[in-house]
Amino acid sequence: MALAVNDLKVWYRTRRGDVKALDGVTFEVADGEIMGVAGESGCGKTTLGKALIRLDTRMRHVGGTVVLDDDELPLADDGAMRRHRYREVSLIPQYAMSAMNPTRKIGRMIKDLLGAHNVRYGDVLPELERRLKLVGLEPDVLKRYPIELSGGMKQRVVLVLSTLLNPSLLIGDEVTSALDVSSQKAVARALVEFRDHGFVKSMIVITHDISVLFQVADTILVMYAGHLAEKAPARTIISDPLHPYTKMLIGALPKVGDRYEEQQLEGIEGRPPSLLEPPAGCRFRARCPLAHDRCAEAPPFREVAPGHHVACWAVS
Amino acid sequence: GCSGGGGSAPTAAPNPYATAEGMESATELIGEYPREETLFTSGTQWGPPASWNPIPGAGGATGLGGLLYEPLFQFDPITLELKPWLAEGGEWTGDDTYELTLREGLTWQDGEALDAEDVVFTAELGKVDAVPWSNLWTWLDKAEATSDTTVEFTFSDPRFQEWDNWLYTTMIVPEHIMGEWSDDELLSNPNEEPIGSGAFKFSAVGQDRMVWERNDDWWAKSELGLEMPMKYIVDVVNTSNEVALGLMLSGSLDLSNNFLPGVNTLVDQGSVSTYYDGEPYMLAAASANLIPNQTRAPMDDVDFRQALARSIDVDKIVSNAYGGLVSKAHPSGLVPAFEQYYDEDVAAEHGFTFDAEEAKSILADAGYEDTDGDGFVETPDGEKIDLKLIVPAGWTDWMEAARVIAEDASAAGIKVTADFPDAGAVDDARATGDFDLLINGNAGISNTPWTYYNYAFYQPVQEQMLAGNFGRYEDEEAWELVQDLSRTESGTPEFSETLSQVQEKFMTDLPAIPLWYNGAWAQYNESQWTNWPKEGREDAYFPVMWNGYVQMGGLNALLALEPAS
Amino acid sequence: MLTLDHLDKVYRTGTFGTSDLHAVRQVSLDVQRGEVVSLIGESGSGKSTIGKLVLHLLDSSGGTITFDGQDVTKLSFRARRDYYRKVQGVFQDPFSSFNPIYKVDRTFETLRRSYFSRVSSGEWRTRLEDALAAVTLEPDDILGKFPHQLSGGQLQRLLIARALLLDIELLVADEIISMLDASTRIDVLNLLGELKARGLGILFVTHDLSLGNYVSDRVVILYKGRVVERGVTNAVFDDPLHPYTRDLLASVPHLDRTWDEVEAEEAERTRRLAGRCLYHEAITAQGRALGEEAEAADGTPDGVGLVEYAPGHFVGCFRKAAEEACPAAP
Amino acid sequence: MGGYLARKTLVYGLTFVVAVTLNWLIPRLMPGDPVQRMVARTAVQHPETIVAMTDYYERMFGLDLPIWQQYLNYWGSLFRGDLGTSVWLFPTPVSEVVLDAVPYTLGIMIPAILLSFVVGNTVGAMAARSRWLDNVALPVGYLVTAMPYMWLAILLAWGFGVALGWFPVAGGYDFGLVPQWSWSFAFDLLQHWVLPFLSLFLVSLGGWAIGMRNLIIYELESDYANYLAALGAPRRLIRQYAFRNAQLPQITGLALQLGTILGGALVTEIVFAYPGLGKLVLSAIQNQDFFLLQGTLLFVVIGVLVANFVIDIVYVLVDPRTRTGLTGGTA
Amino acid sequence: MTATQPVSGPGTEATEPGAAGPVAGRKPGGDARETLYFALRNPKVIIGMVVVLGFLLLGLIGPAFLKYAPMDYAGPPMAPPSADFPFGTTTFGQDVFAQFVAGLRSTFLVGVLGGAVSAVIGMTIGFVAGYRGGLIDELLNMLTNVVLVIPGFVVLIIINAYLGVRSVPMQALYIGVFSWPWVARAVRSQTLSLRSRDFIDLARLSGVGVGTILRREVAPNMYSYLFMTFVLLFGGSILTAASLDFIGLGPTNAMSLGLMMNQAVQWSALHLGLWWWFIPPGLGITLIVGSLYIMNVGLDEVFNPKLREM
Ligand SMILES: Nc1ncnc2c1ncn2[C@@H]1O[C@H](COP(=O)(O)OP(=O)(O)OP(=O)(O)O)[C@@H](O)[C@H]1O
Ligand SMILES: Nc1ncnc2c1ncn2[C@@H]1O[C@H](COP(=O)(O)OP(=O)(O)OP(=O)(O)O)[C@@H](O)[C@H]1O
Ligand SMILES: [Mg+2]
Ligand SMILES: [Mg+2]
Repeated sequence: MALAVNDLKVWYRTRRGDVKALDGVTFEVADGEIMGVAGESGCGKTTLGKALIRLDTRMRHVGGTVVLDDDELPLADDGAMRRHRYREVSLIPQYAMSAMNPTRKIGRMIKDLLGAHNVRYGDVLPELERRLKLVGLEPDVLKRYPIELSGGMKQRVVLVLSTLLNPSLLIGDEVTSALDVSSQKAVARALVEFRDHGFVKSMIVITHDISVLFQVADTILVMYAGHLAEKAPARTIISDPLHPYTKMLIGALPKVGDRYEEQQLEGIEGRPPSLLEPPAGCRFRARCPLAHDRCAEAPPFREVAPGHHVACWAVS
Repeated sequence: GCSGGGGSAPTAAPNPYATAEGMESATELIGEYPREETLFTSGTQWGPPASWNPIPGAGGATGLGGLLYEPLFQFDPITLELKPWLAEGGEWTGDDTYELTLREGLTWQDGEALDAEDVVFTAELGKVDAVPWSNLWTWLDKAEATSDTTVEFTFSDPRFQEWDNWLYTTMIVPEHIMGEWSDDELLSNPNEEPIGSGAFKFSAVGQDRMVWERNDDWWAKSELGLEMPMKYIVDVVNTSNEVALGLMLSGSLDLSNNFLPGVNTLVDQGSVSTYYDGEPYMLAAASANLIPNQTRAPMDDVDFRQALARSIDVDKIVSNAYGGLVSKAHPSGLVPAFEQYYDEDVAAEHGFTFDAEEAKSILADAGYEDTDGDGFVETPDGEKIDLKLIVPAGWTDWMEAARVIAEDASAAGIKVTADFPDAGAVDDARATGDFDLLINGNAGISNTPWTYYNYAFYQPVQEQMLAGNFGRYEDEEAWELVQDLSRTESGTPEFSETLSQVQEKFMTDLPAIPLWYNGAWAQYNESQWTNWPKEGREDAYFPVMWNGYVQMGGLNALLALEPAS
Repeated sequence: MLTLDHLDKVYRTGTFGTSDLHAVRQVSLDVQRGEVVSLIGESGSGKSTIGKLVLHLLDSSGGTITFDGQDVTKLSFRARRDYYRKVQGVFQDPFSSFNPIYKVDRTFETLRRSYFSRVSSGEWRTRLEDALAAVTLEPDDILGKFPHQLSGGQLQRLLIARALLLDIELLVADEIISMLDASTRIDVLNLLGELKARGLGILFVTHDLSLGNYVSDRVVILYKGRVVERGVTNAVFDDPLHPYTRDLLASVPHLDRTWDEVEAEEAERTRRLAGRCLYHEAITAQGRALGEEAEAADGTPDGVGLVEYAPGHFVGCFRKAAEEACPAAP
Repeated sequence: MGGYLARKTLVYGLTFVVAVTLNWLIPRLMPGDPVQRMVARTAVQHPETIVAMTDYYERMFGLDLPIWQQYLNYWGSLFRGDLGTSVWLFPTPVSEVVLDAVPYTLGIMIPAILLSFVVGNTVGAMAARSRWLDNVALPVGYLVTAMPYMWLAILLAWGFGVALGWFPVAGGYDFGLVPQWSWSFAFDLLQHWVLPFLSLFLVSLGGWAIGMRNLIIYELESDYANYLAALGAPRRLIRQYAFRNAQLPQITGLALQLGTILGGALVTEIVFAYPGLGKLVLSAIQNQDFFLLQGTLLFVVIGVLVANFVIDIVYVLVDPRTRTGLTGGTA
Repeated sequence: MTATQPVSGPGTEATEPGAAGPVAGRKPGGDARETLYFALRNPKVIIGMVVVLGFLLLGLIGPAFLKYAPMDYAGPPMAPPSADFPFGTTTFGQDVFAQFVAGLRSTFLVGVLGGAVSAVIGMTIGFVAGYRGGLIDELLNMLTNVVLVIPGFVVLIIINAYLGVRSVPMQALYIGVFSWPWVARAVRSQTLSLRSRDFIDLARLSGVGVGTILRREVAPNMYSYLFMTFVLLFGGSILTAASLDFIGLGPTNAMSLGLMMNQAVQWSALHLGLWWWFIPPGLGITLIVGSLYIMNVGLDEVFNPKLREM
C-alpha cells in the first residue's frame, strides 16, 4: 500500500463561508498503480491533487489523514511538508505551460532546485539526460528557455523534472488537456512508461478526459461535488459502471463512429450543487434518476466487488 | 570626477585655472581664494559668464565694463558730476569741437600703451552699423588724435547731453587687439583673453562664477594713488533671490545687488546692511512708470490719465509690496539724484498725488459715469471700460504692485485687472502697442534728466517702439522741447528753463505715470569687508556692480572697502 | 450555399509587418444547407482563422468566400450587417464570449439595438423566449444572471439562441464544446444536430475527431493551413487517405480500444499502402504532371493540391507550393 | 536579433527625427523675439542703432532666412555637430554651454536614478515579505514620493544648509575654491552634491519600492513559484527568482522615467543653484534663446533615446520572453 | 510629469500583471458589492479617502467661512499663526489660511482636470492602438515615444510661457497633454488582451461599430484599472502643477498651493522665519498626493484578490 487517504477534508476559506471542495474522501492507491481521477469541472479534482502536496494560503486542512509509505504526511504544516515534497510526493501541475521560470534556462532551474534538495546537479545529469531521451527530447533542451519549447515539450520536461528524485507518488493534474491529440498521446504514454521504469511508484492522474484515463490509468476514481462516487479498474468503469453518475457520464461520451443520426447520446440534466453549503446526504441526489428517500443520508463508499468501490444506496 | 566649472573657453588656455589642463599647475599656484583677500559679489550675472567683449554693450561678465575695461570719464550719480578717469579732462573748444586730453602713462594690461589712437579707434568703431554707438556718427563728424594724449572731436550737430553720456558709458578698447577683428567679429568675438586697462584682470570662470584678480600694474596706482583692497573678486551667478539671501546670511557673499524681498527685516535685525539704515534702505535707480496705451480709448484722454494717476495709492505699494524698500516717485518722474532739477512749482500746480475723490470728480467732469451700475465707469460714449494691466510673471514685486494698482483704480471706478503674462509676451505687447496698461522702468539713472524725458516722449511713433514712449504719446511740441534739451549744455539757465517746460508738459499730459523708484539694490554683509557706502558719508557711491553702474560709483565703492579685522 | 475558393490568409507580424505567417493556404470547401461540415486539425492549423474569415472578422489575403453567390470578402460595414443576419458564429470559450461585467441579457440587447430596434418589447420577449426554448433553456433561469452564474453549457446554448434570433442560414461553430464538461458537451452537440435538421448549414470547427464524427456530414482535415483531405465523414474515418489523417486518427484516445490496438490496425494499413503516395498516383492517373494543377486550377473547384481520389473524397499534399517535390515521390 | 535591431533602429530614428523637429519648432512658437530681447539688454536708446544691431544679430543667427531654410540649416549644422550659438550667452556656442553644464546634471541624476532604483527595489522586495515593513515603510515611501521636489529640496536646504549648516546650499563647489585635482576639492564637490542628490533620490525612491513590492507579490503568486514550492524549493530560491523577474518590468519603468526625472532635476538645480542644465533651460526659455533651448532639448532627447535604446536591447538580452516574442514563434 | 512617473512608471507596470487579473479572472456584477465591501474594509483606501475628501471638503466649503479673500491685506504682516490667522500671515499681511483654502481648490481642479485630460488622451490612444493594431498601432506607438522622449516638463514650461495669461484649467489642460504616454502604453496592452476575447467578436457579429465596441465593451472592463490610473494621474498632475507654479509659471489669476510656495520662496519666507507660509502648502500637497497613492495601493488590493490575501 503506497497511499492511504482517510476521510480527508480540505476546504477553501472565502468571505461567504467555507467552500467544501474536498469533504471527506477515503481511498487507497497501491504500489505501481496509476489512479485516474475524473469528474465534472469543480468537483474537487485539483483540490485533491493539491491537498496531497501543498495547501495554498486559502486552503484549510479540516480533517483526515494521508499516509504515504507508512508515514503520515503533515499536510497542514508547510514547513514540515517540505521534506516530503519532491522526494516522496511530487506534482505535475495543471499549468505546466507556465510552470517554469521564464527567465531561467531549464537546466539552470533544475540545478537550483536540486541544490535546494542537496543533490548535486552533476550527479543527476546523466540520468536526467537519459530520461529526457526517453520522452523523446534532446538533452540540449536544458540549455533553452521554457518559452522556446512547444507545449508538449514543456509538459514532458516538467514530467521528467518532477520525477527526477523518484518520488513514491506523482500527481498529474490535467497533464494532457491543453495538448492536441498527437502530443497528448506522447505525454500520456510517457506517464505510463515512467511508472513501468519505476521512476515513480504510483500516480494519480487527474483529467476530465475519461478516454485518456482509459488509455493510461489502472483504476479510475470518479468524484462528484467533493465526494467520491466510484472507484474501479479502468475497464470496469467504462464498461460496467455502477454509480448512476458514472453511468450517465460515460453514456454522454461519443465514441469514434457514433453518429448523431444513428444513436443520440444523452447528457446529464442539471448542475452540481454549490460547495458552499452542499446539501446533506448524497450530493448527486438532485440529478439522480434513482434518487429515493434513503439518499438524504450520505451513502458510504463501499467496496462492492474486489477493487470496486461505489457510494450509492441503489447499488447493493 | 567632473571638471566642474572648468572654463568656457577650452580652445586656448588664457589662464591656468580656467581649463582642466591647467589644473595641475593651478594646484601649485593656488588652491582657494583666501577669504580675507576676496570679495564675493552677486546680483548682476544671471547666467554663466559668456563674453568679455565690451563692444556689444551687454552680455559681458560682471565688471567687464569698469573693472577690466574703463571709460574716459566716470559719472557720480550722487553729485551728478562727470569725473575724469582715463581722460585727464575735456572741454568744448568751439561750438562744435571738443578736445579730450588723456592721462599720461596709461597702459593696457599686456603692457602696451593706451593712447589717443585707442580713443579714436573706439569712437570710430561706431562707424560699423551694429556697434551700439553707431548713432554717434549721425552727429559726430570726425575724431582725430592730435597727439598721443589728445583727441579732437568735431560735431555736425553737437548734442551735449548725449556726448556726456557717451563719454562715460563707452569703454575704451585696445586698437592693437581689436583692430585686427573683422566688422562681424566686433560683436561676436567672445574675447576670451581680454586685455583691458582696469584694476582687475581676468582670472577664472566657471558655470556659476566669474573670478577677477587684481591688476597690480594698474595705471591708477601710480597716477591716482589708488589701490584695490581685495586681491580677488568672485562674482557668483544668480539663480534666485532666495539662494542669494541664503548665501548672504551665511556670510558667503559680501555684496548682493539682488532685490531681496524682506531684507528690511534683516537690516532692522542687523544681519545685513544697506545704504540707508531705514526706509527706503536703497538708493533709487530708476522710476517705475505706469504706461497707458494712448492709441486706445480711454487712455488717449488726458483727463482719464490724470484721474487714473490720482486713483493709485503709491504709499500702499511702497509699504505693502516693498516693505518700505522703495520710495514714492516725484511727479516729474526724475530719480532723486536729479532732485536739484525738480521744478517744485510746476509740481505743485500740475503734479498729481493720490486722491481717490479727486480722481472720481475728474472722471465725472470729463463725462465718465457709471451708467450701467456695475460700480465701474463707462466712457463718455457709453463704452464699457475694462483694462488689463500687464506685468511680467515672476516679477513678484511688480506683480504685487499691479494688484494694488488694479484694486485702487477699481475702487475709484476704473475697472482694471492685473494680468501676468510671460516676460516675452510683455515685451511683445510693449513693442507692438498691444496692451492697455503696463509698468515699465527702462529709463534708469544717467548723467542727465534728458534721458528720462527722451524715454517718455520719444517720437516719431513707429510700428515697433523699442526704446521709449511705449504709450505712443504723440505731440510735436513736446518732442521739440526734448530735442532742445539734448542740445543744451547742462548748468546753463536755458537748460533749467527748458527742463521746467518739459516737466510741465510731462505733468499735464502724463504720457507715463511715474509711481515709485526701483532701488539700486545693494545689501552688504560686513563680516569680511567694511566701510560700505552709507547715507551721510562723504565718499558714498552707488554700491552697484550692474552693467553700467561700475563706472557710476561701483568702482569707488570697492576702492573704499576695508578688511574687517 | 457557402463556398470557399482558394482562400488565403497571411498574418503580418512584427513591427511594420516585417514577417509573415501564412495561416491559411489555398483552402477550398463548401457548406450546404442542412449539412454539418467539420474542420479538423491540430492546434495552429488555421481552423479558427477560416472561421473568422467566413465571419468576416478578418480580412482575407486572397481567394473568395461566396455566400449564395455573393462574394463576402469585401463587404462594407453596412453590407456586413446584412450578412450577419444570415451568418453567425459561436466561439470556443463560452465564458469569454460574454462580457463578464454585464448580465447575459446584454448580449441580446446588443443584437436588438442593431437589428430589431423597431420590434416592440413584447414582441421581442416572445422571440427571445422562442429562441431560448429552441435551445432548451428556461428564460427565468437564465435572464438577469451574470455569465459566471451560469454553466458553460448554458452559456454556449445562450449563444446559439442569440444566433437563432436572427434568421440565420449558416452557423460557424468554433470549438464550441471543447471547454465544456463531458456531460454537457453532448447536449450542445445534440442541439447542433437539431439545427441541422431545421436546415441550417453548420461549419463545425474542432480538433476532437470523435466529436467531429458524431455530428458532421462531411469533414475537412487541415494541416498547417492546407486542406489535406476532404470528404464524406464515413469515408474519411473509415479509409483515411492522407498519412496525416491516419496519424491523427491513431492518436485519438478511444473509449473502447487502447492505443496499442489502434496502432496495430494502423500499422496494418500502412503496410498495405507500402509507401505509396495516393495523391501522386491520382494525379498521374489523371494524366497530369505534378505542378501542372497550378495552371489547371482555374475552373476546377477542387483547387490546387487536392485530387478526387474516390467520388467525393479528396486528398491533398503537404507541399506548400506547386514547385516543391512530392515528399513521397521516388 | 539582427532584424530586431534594424527595426528598433528605424523606429528610434524616426522618433529622433520627429523629436528633433519638435525641438526646433517649439521654441519658435514662443512669443517675443530673442534678438529684440538681446538688443534691449544693451540699453541702447536710438532706433537707428537698434535696427542696425537687430539686423546684424538676425543675420548672425540666420533668423532672417525663410523658415523652411532655417529648418534645413538646422539639420545641416546638426550633422556637422554644430548646435549654433546661444542668444542669451552670446557668443558662446551652445554645445559649449551645454557640455559645461551636463556633468553637473548627470552627476546628480545618474546616481539618483540608479541608487533610487537599486535601493527602492531592495526595500520593495523586503516589504513584499514583511508585513511590518509593508505597513510602516511603504506609507512613508508614499509620502516621500508625493512631496513636490522643490518643497523637499527647500526643506533640505533650509534644514541641513541654513539651520544646521552641515551642507552648503548653493553652487557646484565652493565659491572660494579653484577647481583642481585634490582631495579637498573633491570633498567640496561632494558636499555640494549631497543635498541636490538627496532630494532627487528620496522622491524617486518610493516609487520604485512600491512598484517592486507589487510586482514581487504577483511573481510570488505565479505558477512557477507555486510549482517550485510544490517541489519543496526553499522560500529563498523562490524569492530570488521572483526578484529577478520582477526587476524586468522595473527596467522598462526606468526607461520611461529617464526623460521625466529631468523635470525634477531642473527644479532641484534651481533650488540649490546647482550649475547644471536646469537653470540653463529655464533661462533659455525666459530669454527666448532658441538655440540654447534646442541644444539642451536635443541633448536630453538623445540621452533619453539612447538610454531607452540601450534598455530595449538589454531587456531583450535578459528576458528571453521578448526574444522569442519578436520572432513570432511561440510555443 | 516631474513626479507622475516615479510612481506611475513602475506603478503601471506593477498593476499590469494584476490587471490581467481583474480583466480575466474577475467575477463582477454580484461582486460589485464585494468590491465595495473590501474597499470599505481596506485601511489604505479608507485613510487615503478620508484625507483626500477632508481636504476637498475644506477647499469646497472653506471659503464660505473665511473673513478674508486670499489676496486681501488682511492683518499685520508676518504674523505667526494665531486664533485670527490659524496659518499666520504673509509678508503683506495676507491670511495664509485663506490662501491655503483657495489653493486647495485649484490644486484639486488641476488634479481632476489634468488627470482627466491625460486619462482621456491616453485611453483613447491606448484603446485605438490596442484595438486597431497594425500601422495605426505603430504610428500611435511612435507618437507615444516621441512625447515620452521629449522632456515634457520643459515643453510644459515653454507652453506655459507661451500662454499670455495662465489659468488653472489651462495649466491642467497642458499638463494633461503631456502626461498620457504611460497611460496609453498600459491601456494599449490591456486592450490588446481584451481584443482577443470572444465577446468583442460577438459584438462585431452584432453589427456594432468600433467606437461603440470600445466604449461599451472594452472600456467598462477596465474601469477598475482606469480608475487607478486616474488616481495616479490626479496626483501626478498636482505635483507637476506645483513644480510649474514653483518656477513662476503658475496660474496668474488664481491661488494654488504651488503658487503659495512660489511666493513664500520669492519673498524669502524661510530665511525670514515665516515657516507658516511655506510649510502648509507643501505639506498639503504631500498629504493629498500621498493619500492618493496609498489609496491606490488599497484599491489595487481590492481589485486584485491576490494582493488582498497578503
Ligand atoms: N481558491 C479558492 N477559493 C475558493 N474556492 C475555490 C478555490 N479554488 C477552488 N475553489 C472551489 O473548489 C471547488 C473545487 O475546485 P477544483 O479546482 O478542485 O475543481 P476541479 O475538479 O479541479 O475543476 P476543474 O476540472 O475545473 O479543474 C470548486 O467549486 C471551486 O469553485
Ligand atoms: N492575430 C494573429 N496574428 C498573427 N498570427 C495569428 C493570429 N491569429 C492566429 N495566428 C496564427 O495563425 C495560425 C493559425 O491559427 P488558428 O487560430 O487559426 O489555429 P487553430 O487551428 O484554430 O488552432 P487552435 O486549435 O489552437 O485554436 C497559428 O499559427 C497562429 O499562431
Ligand atoms: Mg482542476
Ligand atoms: Mg482555434
